[in-house]
Amino acid sequence: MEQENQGCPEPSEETEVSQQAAGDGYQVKLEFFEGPLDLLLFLIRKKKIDINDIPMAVITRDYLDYLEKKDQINLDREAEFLFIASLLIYIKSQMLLPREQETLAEDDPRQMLIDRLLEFQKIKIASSLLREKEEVELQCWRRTFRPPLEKPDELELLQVSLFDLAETFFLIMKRKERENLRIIKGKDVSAEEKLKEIIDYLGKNGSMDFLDYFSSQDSLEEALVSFFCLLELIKNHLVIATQEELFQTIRVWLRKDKTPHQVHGSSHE
Amino acid sequence: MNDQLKAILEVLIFLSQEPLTVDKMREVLGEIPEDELQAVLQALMAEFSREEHGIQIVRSAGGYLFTTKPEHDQWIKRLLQIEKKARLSVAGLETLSIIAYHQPVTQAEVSAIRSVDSTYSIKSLLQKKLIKIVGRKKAPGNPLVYRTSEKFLEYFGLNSLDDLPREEEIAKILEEEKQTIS
Amino acid sequence: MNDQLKAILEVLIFLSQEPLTVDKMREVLGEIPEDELQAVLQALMAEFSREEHGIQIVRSAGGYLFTTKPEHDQWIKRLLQIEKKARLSVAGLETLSIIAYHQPVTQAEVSAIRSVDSTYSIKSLLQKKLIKIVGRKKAPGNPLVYRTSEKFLEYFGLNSLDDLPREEEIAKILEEEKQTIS
Repeated sequence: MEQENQGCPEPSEETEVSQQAAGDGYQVKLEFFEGPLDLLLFLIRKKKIDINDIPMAVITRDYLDYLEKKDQINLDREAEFLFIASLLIYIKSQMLLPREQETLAEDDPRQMLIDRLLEFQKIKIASSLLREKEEVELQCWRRTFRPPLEKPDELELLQVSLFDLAETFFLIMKRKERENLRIIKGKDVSAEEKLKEIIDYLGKNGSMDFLDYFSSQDSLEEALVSFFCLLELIKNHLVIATQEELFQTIRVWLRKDKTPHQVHGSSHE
Repeated sequence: MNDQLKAILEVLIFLSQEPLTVDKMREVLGEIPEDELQAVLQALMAEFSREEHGIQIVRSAGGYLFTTKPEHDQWIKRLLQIEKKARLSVAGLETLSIIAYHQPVTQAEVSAIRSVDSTYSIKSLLQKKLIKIVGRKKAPGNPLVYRTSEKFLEYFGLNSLDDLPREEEIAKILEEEKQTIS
Repeated sequence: MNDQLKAILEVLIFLSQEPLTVDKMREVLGEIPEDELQAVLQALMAEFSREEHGIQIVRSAGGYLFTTKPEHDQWIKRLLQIEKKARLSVAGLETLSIIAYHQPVTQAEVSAIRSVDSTYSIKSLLQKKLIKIVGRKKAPGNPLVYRTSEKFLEYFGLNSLDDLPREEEIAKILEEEKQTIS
């Protein structure tokens, strides 16, 4: 078996390392708390506390400390962090109130919080298990095209969902609105300039989100020209464009093995 | 025979949209003796030319490519026919969305909204039974009026037309577009 | 073994744009005894699982599908000159897990479980077609209700929702985590 390997060079170490770094990416990101429950679970784990018996005073204090530091929380989520802070304080105060009887388990003011944390913890684990599956699946590639068939026009048909239906309608209405308001601009856009602009952009940035690019164009004409340029580039095998489904972002890469001056070359190689 | 190389070439030919040239294989795999590469390619082609395989590797335009064997054409046609029934064209989807949200509606009204003559799309939706004719409008020419059908609800898994996402709901989902990077 | 049937199934699976279900095979081929069809499918999968093949037939979302084997990923990236494929964000994956385990579910319910507004994540999952709208809940405001889609199953290589990691599996990991802490 080992001898049989000779024909196939192993990938360079560099590739291996960069793949690993990519694989660990999401774990690093976990240090940054997306939401308040992430932070709470982190504190509970750090203090080695039993989730079913949370010392409210300690946890509330720790939680508020983190909120004051803020550098590790997602600031877009500040309101949500504050909401849970107020919930913690409320539970703490409930527990301080003198009671006539010994608290029964089901009366524990912490129960609601505990249930939420347990549920959330399950979701976190389910997420990480799905992440592992995603990892494997991303390495299994499928064909997104068919071999040459007799009637290629049949390829353009889509399988559509309710969301597509609603989105399509919404986009038509938007288009309609824009048509009515359209100001005719004098600017002439040449396909040649546009081609160059797209290739230059790809050369500099590696890839582009075509829908973003498309919608950033000044006029409808310019947008259309850029779209036809993209089709031209794909036809000439100068770029790779992927779009999983209709309306999803079209991601465009420059093919590194081709050079721009082939644009006007024949498409038959 | 080098099984691993054979497996890798199979993968590369499988995923390449254009016929995969020997130069391209070299570029991906690094230096491999010419005769070894040729031997493995021959073996791969021989393997798929066996009768128990329905797909084959052919040489075309200076490269290698997977195609289907011609003797299975009738089955391929049937598969495509069946897939076609379950799918819509972009024009069909546009037309259907307008009928769904504006019903009852005439062909002229649909065409006006799309800025494109929609006669053909409507015909095709009628054939797929996703829409139906429900009468005529009291207007010049008495044009036919269309509505979505029972099959439309079934196709999209809806209980009733009230379950269609409302415009403002879709707007809410779509308009937050460029706000955050998730 | 029925070689001709094997060849035809190979072609159909190869051509199908989505995982090909047994029902669809039947629709194309006409009546075939269940056990014969199953036997041929098994033989076909076994054939491509051999090491000399770089492509395989997997069961996905209730159907059969050709994919490349994971061990050849590095060569494919070199062929297509793609650095890496995009993965779901943490927020997206969390939201998707909640929808997977709690479906059918509303946006408000998802947000409550995460304690984080999930509108954007849901939007992004809808656009990726990993989830779908399946109607409305009979509750104040009649909110839209979501489920995971076929594509969700395909994306994670699941044959059906029964293949989702089970409660016991999750509980076991929780238990292990607890022990490493204390």
